[in-house]
Amino acid sequence: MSSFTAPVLIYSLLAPILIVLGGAVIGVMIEAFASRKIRPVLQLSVTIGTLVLAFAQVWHIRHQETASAAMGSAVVDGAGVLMQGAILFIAILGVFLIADQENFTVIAAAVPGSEEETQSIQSGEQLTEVYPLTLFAVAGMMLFPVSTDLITLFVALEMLSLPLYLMAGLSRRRRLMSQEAALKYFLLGAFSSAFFLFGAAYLYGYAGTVSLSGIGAAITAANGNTVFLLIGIAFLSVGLLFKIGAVPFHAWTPDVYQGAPTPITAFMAAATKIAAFGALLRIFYVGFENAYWDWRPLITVIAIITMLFGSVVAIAQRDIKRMLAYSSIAHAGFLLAGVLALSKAGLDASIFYLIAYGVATLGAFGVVTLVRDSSGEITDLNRWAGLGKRSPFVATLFATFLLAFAGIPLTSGFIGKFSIFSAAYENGNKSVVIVGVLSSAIAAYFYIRVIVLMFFSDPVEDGTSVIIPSFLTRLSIVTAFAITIFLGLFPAPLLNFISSTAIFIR
Amino acid sequence: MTSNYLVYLIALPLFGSALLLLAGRKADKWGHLLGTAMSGGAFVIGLYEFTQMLGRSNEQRAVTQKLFNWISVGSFQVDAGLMLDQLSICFVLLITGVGTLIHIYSIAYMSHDLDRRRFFAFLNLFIAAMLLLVLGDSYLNLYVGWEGVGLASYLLIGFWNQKPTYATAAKKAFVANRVGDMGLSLAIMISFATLGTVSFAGVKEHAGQASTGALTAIGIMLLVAATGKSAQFPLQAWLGDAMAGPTPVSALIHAATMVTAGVYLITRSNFIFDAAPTAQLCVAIIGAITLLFGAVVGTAKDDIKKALAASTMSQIGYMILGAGLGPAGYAFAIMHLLTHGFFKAGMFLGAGSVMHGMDDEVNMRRYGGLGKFMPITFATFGLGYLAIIGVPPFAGFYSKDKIIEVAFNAGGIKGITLGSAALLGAAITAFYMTRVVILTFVGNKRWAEKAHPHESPALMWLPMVLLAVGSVASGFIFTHGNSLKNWLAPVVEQSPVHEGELLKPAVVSVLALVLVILGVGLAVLKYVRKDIPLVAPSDVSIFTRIARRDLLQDDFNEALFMKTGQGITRALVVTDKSIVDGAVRGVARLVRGSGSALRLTQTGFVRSYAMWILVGAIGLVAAIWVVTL
Amino acid sequence: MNAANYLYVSALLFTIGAIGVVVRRNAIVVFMCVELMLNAANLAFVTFARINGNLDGQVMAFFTMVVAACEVVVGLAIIVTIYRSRRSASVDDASLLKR
Amino acid sequence: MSNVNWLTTLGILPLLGAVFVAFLPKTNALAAKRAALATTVFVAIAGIAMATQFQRDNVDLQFVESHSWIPTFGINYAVGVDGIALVLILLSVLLAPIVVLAGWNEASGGRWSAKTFYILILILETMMIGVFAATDVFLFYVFFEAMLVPVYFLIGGFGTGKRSAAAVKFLLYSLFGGLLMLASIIALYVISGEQGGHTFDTVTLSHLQISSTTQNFLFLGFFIAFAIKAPLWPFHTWLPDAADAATPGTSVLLLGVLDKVGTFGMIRYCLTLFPDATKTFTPVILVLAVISIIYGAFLAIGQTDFKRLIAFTSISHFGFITMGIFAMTTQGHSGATLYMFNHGFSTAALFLVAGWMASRRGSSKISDFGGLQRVTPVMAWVFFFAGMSSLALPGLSSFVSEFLVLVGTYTRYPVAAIVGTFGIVLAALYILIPIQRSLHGPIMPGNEGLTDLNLREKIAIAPVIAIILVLGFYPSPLLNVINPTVTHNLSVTGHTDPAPSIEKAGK
Repeated sequence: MSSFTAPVLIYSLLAPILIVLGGAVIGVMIEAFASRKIRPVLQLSVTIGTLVLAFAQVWHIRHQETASAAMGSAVVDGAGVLMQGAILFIAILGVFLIADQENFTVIAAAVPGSEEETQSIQSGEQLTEVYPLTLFAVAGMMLFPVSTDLITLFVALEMLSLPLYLMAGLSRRRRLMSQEAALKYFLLGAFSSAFFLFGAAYLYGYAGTVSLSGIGAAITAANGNTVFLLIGIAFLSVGLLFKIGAVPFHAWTPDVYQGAPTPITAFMAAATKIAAFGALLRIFYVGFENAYWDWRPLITVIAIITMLFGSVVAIAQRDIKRMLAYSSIAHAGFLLAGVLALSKAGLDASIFYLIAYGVATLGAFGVVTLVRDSSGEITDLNRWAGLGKRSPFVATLFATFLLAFAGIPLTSGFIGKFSIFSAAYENGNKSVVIVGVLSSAIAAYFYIRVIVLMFFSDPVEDGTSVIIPSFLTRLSIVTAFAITIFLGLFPAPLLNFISSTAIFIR
Repeated sequence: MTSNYLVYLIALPLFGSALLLLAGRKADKWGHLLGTAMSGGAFVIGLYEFTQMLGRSNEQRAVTQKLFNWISVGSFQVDAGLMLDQLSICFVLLITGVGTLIHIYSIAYMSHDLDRRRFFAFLNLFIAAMLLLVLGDSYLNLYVGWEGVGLASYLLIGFWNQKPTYATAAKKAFVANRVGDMGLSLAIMISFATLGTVSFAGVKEHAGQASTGALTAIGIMLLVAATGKSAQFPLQAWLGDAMAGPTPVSALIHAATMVTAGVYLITRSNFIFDAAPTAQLCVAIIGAITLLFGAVVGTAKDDIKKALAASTMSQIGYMILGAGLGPAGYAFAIMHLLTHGFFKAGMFLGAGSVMHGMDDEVNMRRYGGLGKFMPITFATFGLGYLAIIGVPPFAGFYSKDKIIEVAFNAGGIKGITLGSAALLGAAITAFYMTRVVILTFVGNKRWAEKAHPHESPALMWLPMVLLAVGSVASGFIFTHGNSLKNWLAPVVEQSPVHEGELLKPAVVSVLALVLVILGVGLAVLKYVRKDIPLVAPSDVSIFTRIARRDLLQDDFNEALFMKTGQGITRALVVTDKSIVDGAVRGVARLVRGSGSALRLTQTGFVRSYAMWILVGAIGLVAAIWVVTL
Repeated sequence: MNAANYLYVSALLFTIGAIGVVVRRNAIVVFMCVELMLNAANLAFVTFARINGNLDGQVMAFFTMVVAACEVVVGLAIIVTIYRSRRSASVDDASLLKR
Repeated sequence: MSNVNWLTTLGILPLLGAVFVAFLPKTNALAAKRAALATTVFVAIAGIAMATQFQRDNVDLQFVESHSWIPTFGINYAVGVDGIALVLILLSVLLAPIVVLAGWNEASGGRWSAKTFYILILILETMMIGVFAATDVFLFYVFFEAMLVPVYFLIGGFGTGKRSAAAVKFLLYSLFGGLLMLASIIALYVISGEQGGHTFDTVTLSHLQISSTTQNFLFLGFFIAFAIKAPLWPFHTWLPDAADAATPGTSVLLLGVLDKVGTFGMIRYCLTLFPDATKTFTPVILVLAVISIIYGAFLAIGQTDFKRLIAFTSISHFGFITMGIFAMTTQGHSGATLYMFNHGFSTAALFLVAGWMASRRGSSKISDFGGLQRVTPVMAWVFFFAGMSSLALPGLSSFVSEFLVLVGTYTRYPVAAIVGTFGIVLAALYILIPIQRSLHGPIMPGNEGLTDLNLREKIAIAPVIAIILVLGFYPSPLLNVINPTVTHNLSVTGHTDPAPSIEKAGK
């Protein structure tokens, strides 16, 4: 009988993911056994504890690099570590927002407006499943950018998506919309991951292996049926472009962003982008690097369309969350420019941009959770009029985030925009840069429109008010603000760290 | 030679005006005295410099004073420098002398005006600017004075600008002058571009090497400047309206000094015009046209000041004509300028005194027989009258005849035309001046009941008397032994005495006299012992009507410049709103529109979203296929 | 038998599934179509595994089934809730979020 | 005195002032005003002190400081001034206290407290100093763009009429130009990387070898941004709206200083970075400049509102400045630079007085005024003086600069100069027409009660008048600072003044 060789797993390197998963399992246990009274605080502390612990571990292993952390199906390298760290950080801030349970229904299954629901709300109970769900999603997101074979990629993709589908449906107010968002997200997500899987199949067919480096090698060797490769690349891209919300795979974004509970939107908008782009970058940089003649034109076109579409349509939005959704589409376009650069500079720029954008997005949605009336959040732009008069501080914070999105100097957004465009230009994608510049001019229009609304128009007395945020919410928003400004004034430390750390190893 | 006192010529009146303007009402009590003192002080300095000059040999007379380096950029170097030579001293004495007299006159004339202090401030400002004009040692310095006097004249014409028409007159004068100034600044640019300098000395030195074309260009531009400032055709329209200013202003600025700046400019630039015959000819022609133009307008005016203004225009025409006749003419142009300074100033002051006695009535049809009520005014005015129509031995006789003579001696068609124009002008002058005198001082009285004419106070008639003396004696003094001609010789170097004279001087004088007598006679027949209607008869020939409308100069300008200008303005305002800014707004609207249009793609139906994805996927495959082919 | 045929079948299944997603209204059916697509992918995987002569593809197929199972759990949960609140499983009825 | 970090200090001071004001109680407007005034005055004094340390004949940048800011992209916090920048910094620091004092009550009409107003003003002053001092293109861009934000809030928050619309138009228009410039800057960055090391140092960049086509594109990127800022026809339409809506003080800073960034940039960046492209585009730009001169003048004549009128006169004046720059002669450049300085003050005078008239009468329509010379003599005469300086009356500072520009242009491009000269006639019209309507004639009903300038206003306007007068007769102090830099700029970019034609003929 052949000798059995145990699989080598370097647990210290996988620890961050394992910790999060562990935390998630504990969370499930708590749901099962702990009494309703203590659940909320318990869940919250467990979740935050887990995330912090994982973050610490990530920091601990930041300089160790190996392709064989888990038998070659997951890698630990600078880029991966940075992504994981970023995701965890965003997750922590996100959980701070989620902790404000006002936004969540108590019994997700209850029929809207039913006796059951009203009772549950009066009982003042809280919904705590969201915490383990978040942790599962985080684990998936952390796995996504470091996985180096198609199997792990697919699993990670589903692992981050499935919890999000559910979380999208948990909003306490506007239940129908929330559920609809969940449905749409789920159906389309499943649809796109089917494409992803089909593409994976053909790549496997082309290369005879599921490992990215293997595929890369096969492309270099150029043996094998090119048709398989091309179909593979195309369909795999569909799955990934769907997650980042690139046109024409963007359609879910506005609906889901609007329907989902705002804290979830914040978390999802920020973290999912990082994870998805992490994977996208790895796949294109490691796997398809030598096939770039084939895919670069496509991605270029998609990037251009995405930038323009996002910016132009955002102008016509009347709902703040939808507007931010379209702006995130536009930003996906900008980020694709980083992918196109296909260079170290491009990688660094993309990572910086992802962090800057993620933090700002979290902050922006965080502010959105604060503007309410008796019936819940106000997302209708017209009712934001005169916010600057009602609560100058909150308005100023929001304005700062918007200016960061618009890429005004002295905010993180500007540095990000500059670095990513310069990287793209350096590698001859002038067209993307030009369009990018123009569309950010267009984009500026609607960011500024909101600022005008908040500061230059008089408040309408319709019960719209800014609630006094809970400590955690305040903490996360202010942190986001501080980082946005700091990265605008002194981006050097982070940039240096990124450029010294961020590499893909095969 | 240098002198350290030149700057004080300008500094004194400048200080005066600054002080009077800043001191405000506090200075009301002594403001007029200070102003007069400053002007007088300048006159004294002028006299001092003059005596100094007399002490030196003819070549050594010019003195200069460099104050500081004004503008220095690369090769463009302009000093704030002053130069007093034989030409400028004439002006200095005229400006400060007549100026001081008019200051004195104004003390009484303006005594009832609340803003008398401001009036004197402006007068001093004018004196300073005018002195800078004639003392500057480069075209740019001259330019400063040039616009300075323009400003002063604007302020003084509009001194009573609460009356809209007066304000308009002031604006009109400034704008017309600006058109001229444009010529001057272009002339300066051209001379810098061609000669590399703008100082009189420099230009004079290098003028020889420059091409005739360039010099002609400079000359024409200088002429444009002159027409603006000296109310010559075609920029003459403003002078008549300028009579809106208080009468002393008309006497000082719009008769004696400022309006003659053009003559100074051309004489000063003799080295350019002598090298650019075409330009010189233009000068002469402009002069000839204007002298007739002014004379004709003069015949139709009922407003005494406007009549005198027209006559001024015509007399300056003579001067310009003289200056346009080259070396032979410069001296006489200047001579006529000086004599004219005396008699025209005198007559204006006379007119002022009449108005003073007739509570500011200016319509000569409402005068008549004033001679016995204001004898001194009549006498001084009469002397001035004799001078201007050129009756020997009064001043005008010498200066004007000389110009006519030189004009004839220019020779050929040119000589004949110019000469006869000048002669004709003399006749018309005689006619309309006689008309003025008759309507005003002789004949039956036609004034309103409430008016009770009286002679003006001594402060007013004293200057008039002095000026009258000037208008009697000056001509003889200047011509005696060609004094002025020789005096100016170093500045306007004489060309060797030119071709055989067409007409003997005596002949010219006789011709002129005959024509003058004709003019006078005609006027006498037409206006003496005949009752003059109080309102100008309307059943008159088309020519009269045209003449009354200043030969349609305003209608012309209005139709050609104002109307088109307003048209352009209106058109551009619309263009800016609808086209230029419209384009901007259009782009914005386009973007917004496409936004709202694309928004509709978000139907809300999950199946259509799936369709997008499917189409996208197929598109990707297809595209990637195409790319790899 | 030619391996290509298996691929054709899988491609056919995938297409049927994709079209089904676009044309069918009932959420359940739509979801079934997605499952069909996943299985089409599985078929492709297995075929390629045979072609390439290694087991990665087969392993992948198992993973896919598991994942599909998870999707069913989540998916049905969502569909059922929305059915309960709307009394309809038609995806076209859920179109509050638009524009 | 090189041990003093002059420029940084100068830039920090207003910021400190802003912080201080921020800690004052919202209710106490007076304290905020006093603090702002004290700060700006102090900065002005410091600025003058710095100017005295400037070595005239040294053509290198002076008061240089450089600290690494974003090493990853080779970006430095690098500042330093040449003659031109120094003059413009002086302009900024001198205008700031005047604006604060003149607009003592401007903040009252605003949406927010006076405190906010002065914080914004002080922040703006910091940025104005920074934008002229920056010698690192990236740093320049940062200031160039960040500057828009305070102005935007000043217009939209404290302006009158359609203030928010005007503010948005201003911001978007400028932002658009700025983004085009960003594209060019990125390209420069990349090219510099290809030619030995990423950098944004202006001097280093000026030595790059750039193909002519690339140069043309990059030049356009920069130039359009500056043409919008300047503003040059046809990119001007934001200015009248902005000037109309903004408070007088804001307008003074907007037209007096901010717009100068455009013309300053044309010299500092367009010319020195892309000399060849500059040569290529000069004819086109000269045409635009001449159009601006005439067009702006005609539109000024056509305006019925003081603020818009002044805005259009400025468009005409910026035409002169641009023409002087692209004439590429020493007279043209020195004239243009001097023009920037003088225009700052004559516009300040016009706008401040117009603002005072408007605030007294409650309207800035020309037709609402009449006979002011008899009601409020001092105000009327100050306005008259400002007008004279705007139509470049000889003896006033603006004449020197305008004439230098014209003569400098004539030596190389006679036609442009001649057409430009028509501008001085139109100038007489657009100044004298409103003066006649508002100051002369009978007293318009509703104007009888207007009060004359008070002491504060007199103190505020006095230095402006003094500067205009003194520089008119004695511009050397500035010219001596400007000339060496101008000569240096032109010689390194290979321009020499055309010799007088007689010498040409001689050769």
